[in-house]
Amino acid sequence: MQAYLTQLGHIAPELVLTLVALVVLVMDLVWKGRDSKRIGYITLGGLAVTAWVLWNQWRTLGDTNGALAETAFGMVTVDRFGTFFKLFTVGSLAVVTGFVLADRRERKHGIGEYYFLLLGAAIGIFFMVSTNNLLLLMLGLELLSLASYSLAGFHKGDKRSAEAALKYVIFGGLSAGVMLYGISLLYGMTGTLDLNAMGRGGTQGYPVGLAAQFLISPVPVALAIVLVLAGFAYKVSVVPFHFWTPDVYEGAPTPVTTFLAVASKAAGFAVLLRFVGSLFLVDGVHEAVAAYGEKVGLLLAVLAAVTMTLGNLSALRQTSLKRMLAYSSIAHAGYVLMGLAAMTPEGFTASIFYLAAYYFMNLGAFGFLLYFEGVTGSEQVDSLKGMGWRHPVVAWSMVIFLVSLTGLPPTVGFYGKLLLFYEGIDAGLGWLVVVAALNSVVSLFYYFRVAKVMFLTEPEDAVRTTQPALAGFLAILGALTVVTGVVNERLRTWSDDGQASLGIPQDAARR
Amino acid sequence: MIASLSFDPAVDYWLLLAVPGIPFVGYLLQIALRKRLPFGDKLLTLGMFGVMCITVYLAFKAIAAGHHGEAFVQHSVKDGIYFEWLYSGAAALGVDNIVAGIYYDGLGAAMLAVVGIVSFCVHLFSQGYMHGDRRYNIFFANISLFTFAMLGLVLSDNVLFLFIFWELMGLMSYMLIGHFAHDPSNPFFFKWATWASKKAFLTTRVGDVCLFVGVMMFYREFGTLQYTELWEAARVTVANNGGEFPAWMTVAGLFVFGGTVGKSAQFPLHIWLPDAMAGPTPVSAMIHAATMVAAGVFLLGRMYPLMSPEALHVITFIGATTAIFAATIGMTAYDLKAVLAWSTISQLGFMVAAVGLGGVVAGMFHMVTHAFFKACLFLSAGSVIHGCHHEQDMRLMGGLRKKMPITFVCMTICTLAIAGAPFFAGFYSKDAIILAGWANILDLKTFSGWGIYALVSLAIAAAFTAFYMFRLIFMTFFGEYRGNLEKHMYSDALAAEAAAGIERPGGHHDDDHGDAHAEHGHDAPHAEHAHAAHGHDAHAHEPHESPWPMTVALCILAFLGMFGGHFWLLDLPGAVAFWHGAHTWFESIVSLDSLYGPAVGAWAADGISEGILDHSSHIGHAAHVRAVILSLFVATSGIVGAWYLYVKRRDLPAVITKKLDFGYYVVKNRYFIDEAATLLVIAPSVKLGVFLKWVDEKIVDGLVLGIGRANRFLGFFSAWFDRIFVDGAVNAVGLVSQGLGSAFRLLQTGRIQQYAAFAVGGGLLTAAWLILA
Amino acid sequence: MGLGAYVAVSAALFGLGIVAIITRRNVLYILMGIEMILNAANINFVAFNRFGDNGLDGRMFAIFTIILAAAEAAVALAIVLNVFHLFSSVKPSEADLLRE
Amino acid sequence: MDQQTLQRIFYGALGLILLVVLGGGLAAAGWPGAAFALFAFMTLGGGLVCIWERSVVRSAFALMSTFMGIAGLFILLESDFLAMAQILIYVGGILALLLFGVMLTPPDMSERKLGRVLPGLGIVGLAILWVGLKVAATAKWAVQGAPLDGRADGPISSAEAIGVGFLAVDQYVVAFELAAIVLTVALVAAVYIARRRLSDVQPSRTRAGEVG
Repeated sequence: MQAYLTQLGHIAPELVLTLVALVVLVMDLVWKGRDSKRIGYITLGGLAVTAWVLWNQWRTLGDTNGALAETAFGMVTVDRFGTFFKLFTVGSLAVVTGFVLADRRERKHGIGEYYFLLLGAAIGIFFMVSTNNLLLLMLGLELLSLASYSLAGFHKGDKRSAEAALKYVIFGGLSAGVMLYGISLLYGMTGTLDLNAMGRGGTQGYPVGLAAQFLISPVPVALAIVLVLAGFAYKVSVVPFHFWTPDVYEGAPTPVTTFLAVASKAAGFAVLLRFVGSLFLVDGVHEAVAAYGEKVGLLLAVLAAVTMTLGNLSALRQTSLKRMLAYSSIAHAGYVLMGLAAMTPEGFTASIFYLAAYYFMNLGAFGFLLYFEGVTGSEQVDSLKGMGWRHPVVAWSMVIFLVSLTGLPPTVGFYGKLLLFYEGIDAGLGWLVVVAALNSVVSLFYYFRVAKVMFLTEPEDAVRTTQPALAGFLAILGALTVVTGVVNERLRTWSDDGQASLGIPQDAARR
Repeated sequence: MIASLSFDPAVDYWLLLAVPGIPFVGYLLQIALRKRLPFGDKLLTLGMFGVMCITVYLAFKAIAAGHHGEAFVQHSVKDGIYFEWLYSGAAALGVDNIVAGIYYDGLGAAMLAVVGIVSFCVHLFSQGYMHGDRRYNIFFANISLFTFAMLGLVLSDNVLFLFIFWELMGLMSYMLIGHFAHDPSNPFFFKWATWASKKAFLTTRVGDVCLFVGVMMFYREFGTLQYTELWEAARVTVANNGGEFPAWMTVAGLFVFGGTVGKSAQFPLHIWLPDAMAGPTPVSAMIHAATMVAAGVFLLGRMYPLMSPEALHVITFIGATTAIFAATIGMTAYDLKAVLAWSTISQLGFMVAAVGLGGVVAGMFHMVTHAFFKACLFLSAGSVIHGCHHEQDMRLMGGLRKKMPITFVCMTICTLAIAGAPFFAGFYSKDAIILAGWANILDLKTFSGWGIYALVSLAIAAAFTAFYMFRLIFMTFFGEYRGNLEKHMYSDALAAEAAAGIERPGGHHDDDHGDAHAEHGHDAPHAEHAHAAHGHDAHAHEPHESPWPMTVALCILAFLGMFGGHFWLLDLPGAVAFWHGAHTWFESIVSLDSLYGPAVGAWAADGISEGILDHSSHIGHAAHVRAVILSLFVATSGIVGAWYLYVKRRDLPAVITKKLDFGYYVVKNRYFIDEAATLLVIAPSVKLGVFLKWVDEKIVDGLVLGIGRANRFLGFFSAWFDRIFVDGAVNAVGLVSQGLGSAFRLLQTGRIQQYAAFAVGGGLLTAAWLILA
Repeated sequence: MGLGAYVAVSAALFGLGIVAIITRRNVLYILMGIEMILNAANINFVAFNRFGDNGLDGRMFAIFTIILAAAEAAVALAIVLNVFHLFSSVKPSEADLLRE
Repeated sequence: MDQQTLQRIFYGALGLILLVVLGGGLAAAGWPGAAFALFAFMTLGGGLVCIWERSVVRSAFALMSTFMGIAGLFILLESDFLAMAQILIYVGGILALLLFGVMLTPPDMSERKLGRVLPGLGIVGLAILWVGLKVAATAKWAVQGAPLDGRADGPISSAEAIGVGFLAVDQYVVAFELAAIVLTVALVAAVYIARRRLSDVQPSRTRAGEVG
């Protein structure tokens, strides 16, 4: 019993979040959907409690080198890596909740379901980022996906929203199936669902699992890896599994788009990092498997290059700000993938740090979008004409976000990119860094078109309304973007702690 | 109770971080929102009040600790807030990360308090003084950013960041001097400000380049830029070199001193400072008297252990020369602000010379007290100028004692302070400098001819200071008001000057008086034009006291000018000892030990005559008594001289001027140093520029053209190459990115099944690659 | 029958599922294709579990896959119905407001 | 070739294949082999028909054949509980759901067939075949080498083991609970999106007090 309680304690954040979701659902039923704000505040409160539990977990994990030796309930890996991304998720979900509260176009009924689905998606993320077991990972991923599909189509009277949901569910279903098939192949080759066990080569020099497969041929492994990676790549919109991204981002309600672009994407990267790290890089991995990891790293590097190039070049011609941000998020997936492709612990840290940086700047950019949807009712870049002078706080905050997204100092985006570039060079991916640098230059054009439209054109019509709370929040995010660009010691340490708990040995740098 | 005020890193570092943070945020707000920020000026002033409170609070902590015998040790990056700069890059370069952090010690505490107080007073003062200015908001934004830079400079713990903030200050100085360059309603200021701002920027840049070279030399040899590590490295280097400074350190030290020469307006780069008076008076008070120009001295204080004896001799010479030479010019100036500008240069010379003589604590102390009384003097001058409707010429003032009583009292207090009257702030600091000089001479170890030269120069300069400052007071506040008189003792001279085409800065700034007189030039007699210009405003030509924000600011600074030298309110035993000047509040928190740490402090003290360090020693006591007597003597002689010439026998100055004909002419024209600079530096530079342009046009272009012709002559290959490859490459980049963008757009058909097909195809390709690879 | 036969059946079903998704125009076929792929994976799991004799992992995974398939089918059909109501069509190619 | 002929050829070929595989299975491994051949044929043939047919209803029923065939394969793989679950959930639940969907949407007879299906089928099929062959030729599955009918203790009922596995502390209890959450979320989402109200059709005119 005591052991059972202890194990429950290890998954306390998940439990708390589930409880919050149920409370939201029940309270919505009790209040018959009449009070949308109150539900929002309950959600925020619940998230705060969850964050507190998570923070405690983060601190206590410090006593055990960042990770518990035993998995909870045989499946849940409790480590700082997972906790980092859970905190990240809670943070972004809190912001998204705020966005929902601030969204002028949000209808009032069905809001209980809205929050419930958001929280459900978060529960999915919680489980998927903290397990090495492919079964639990799959379940968490599907939970996130199912909630996301329905959230994308949440405005069910809206054609675009419905279309977005349709596209998302089809593409998501395909990817999930493909990934499941890949998992089944991995299971067939290794006889286990535990990622950490797959790469281990067995004792007494008698290879088992993947290592045994490598003795004969790497082809089945290649197929399985590609199939599984396809599932993750779809989640983080890496080319060629990105096609749904612009359409779904554009059609979905803006808070949902924010959630997809920040929390969902980070969760996808979390599982991707864990998958690649646990399979190829962790301590005790068989040398044949580790050697194959380099090949996978090269594949990831190529995908990263293609992804960032495609994302940036496609973004160049977009007239819709929302769609432009969608392509920009594809491009950023490419950047993050760069750290992963380095296949070094430092590269992983850089990726995690960049995701944290991405949190600030992308939440800000989407908040800006939401703000101007409320003001102008349009997502077009042209509708921002002269808004810089009408809404200076928001516009200047946006300029900061754009600067950060481009990767210019003194913002956190610059620092994140600096780390990624450095680790890329360190890992021998100089060509990729060159591609990334060129891409940053390209991205300058479309990011600064927004600033140009805001500040260098004359406003067309009168200001309608403002949302001071949202504006203030964006200003805070903007300030954070700059502050973390300069003082990011702590954030870096956290990223590194998260990475360290994956158990990748420091000499994993092989190139 | 006071004893409990000890430094608490957990809290006080955040306070320290807030100190530069507040003006920076204020700057951002003001620049982003401009006129939309309601009560922007008030907000910024309020923020600056907060800064002042924090800095003063922290300084009091330091003083209280010092008075209770606790050593106020350095608080450095090791236990404070810092961040690593070049986190990744430095490792690649094979050097240590540059850790930028906060360095807070006694000197920092004092300096912060000075900047905080002066900034607040200037902000407050500007609300009255700059009222109605066209670029009022920009002015506040700029001055806030300047404050941020100055505070950052004081707090930074390494030379690189000091340099960054140093440059930022230079930029803000440029913008603030040129404040009126955007105001075409005043032709004189319009021209003068444009020119003066450029001159200041370019002149100080010479010094800045020197500083950067010096810093880089130290970085190259020592591999660090942290003060603490630099000092230790210097100590070790010298110890390993048998107690002698290596030659390169002298060179590097002189390069660093070059920065001081530029920033603190030392001879011969002082030429920018008098012209910087083209800026608004609050700017002059803050930047060109109290803070920025003091940064050069502050730099010397920070870099003192790196200076070899040879370098110190040069520093002494430059400082002493500047002190006396600027003082002579100050005696001849008639422009109110010009007198103060020359006085500033002269006082900065005192400080620099003090550092050179080994009296680094004395120099720093004088920097602090000078900041108070000079800021007050400038602001009082601003108040006078404001009251006299932007008249700056002392010859058109007089008798303002009755009309502007508060200004008069404040200015007199601070004049007494700068003149070195006993019990006023300046007395203690100037006395300490004289003492440094005297002890330097008396001690065999440090004795050199420079010491004698410096002592004599400084003593004379001190007398001159007292003279010209009281000349200013007597001309401005005593006698009768000459602004309204058609005929008075200076009217002939003024008319002659006007006839000679000499423009004066005063009387032209007229935001609220119309610009009628701007058209009819400057040849009309002043009195007439004053009437013509201001005639429509019945009370405008009568001088009046300034509004309360200005006078409050004056009073705060005057109070500090009076008591800033010695806070005996704080600690009674200190009051008893004040005759010895030994336990000023400053010396209780700043000593060589606390400045540079025990090891380096002891080493630095080794090269300094013991008299400076220990007042109870034989040399110290003897030197001290003589120093006090000397200071009293020079102060009294200066004041009495001024009284005699400008109150008692007001006809004498003209006679003396006539007698000294040529000498006066030279001094009046600032020793022709500007002209010399023009002749020796600027004109050759321009000639060189012209020559290079000629080279560029005739030879380089010719060469290029020749090659081009040759190419054409050889055939069309070059053109073809150019067209296809060079233009082609440029166009191709655009085309490829556009083209690829279009191609990618084609993929995005909006049809989910095609997406699925693409994805499956892509997945198959990926798998194939991984399988085949 | 050996393991290979089961895996072959599973692979073929996987291929059929992909083909269904890509080629058929009615969105319901796409859902059916997805079900086929999930089922193909299930065959694999059970077969590997049976022949590998290593605990219950594969079979359990199969059960959870069935659960996931049910959940996904429910959500997907709800979305399809919604799209049908708005676009009066079940052809995904006709819902292409969002493009480029 | 007209539609009719194509249909005949297709189903005729299917029938032939059925006979061949049944015979092959019988010859290769006796009755278990024949059973495998039958179930495999149900599975793949159902899938083929599902793709081939242009009526959604027929396709749905063909898919039922696939699911039933898979259930049969599960029985052959000694997972009787899974087979039951397959039939109950897939055939009884998912397929019924699909059929609902089919009935709620109008029949679409304009479907192009061969020209659209065959090239895709060919390319994707060939590619998958290639990959599959490479994999089949080189795969080293983690098997213990026990043949189907060589097992001493015969078929086991997996129901009990699965039931224990669901609830044992160190096995699948977390996954089980998570599956519950997944189903809850799916239910809420599906109900929300499928539920239709006046206000959904006319979003601008939400009537006060209308809740549900």
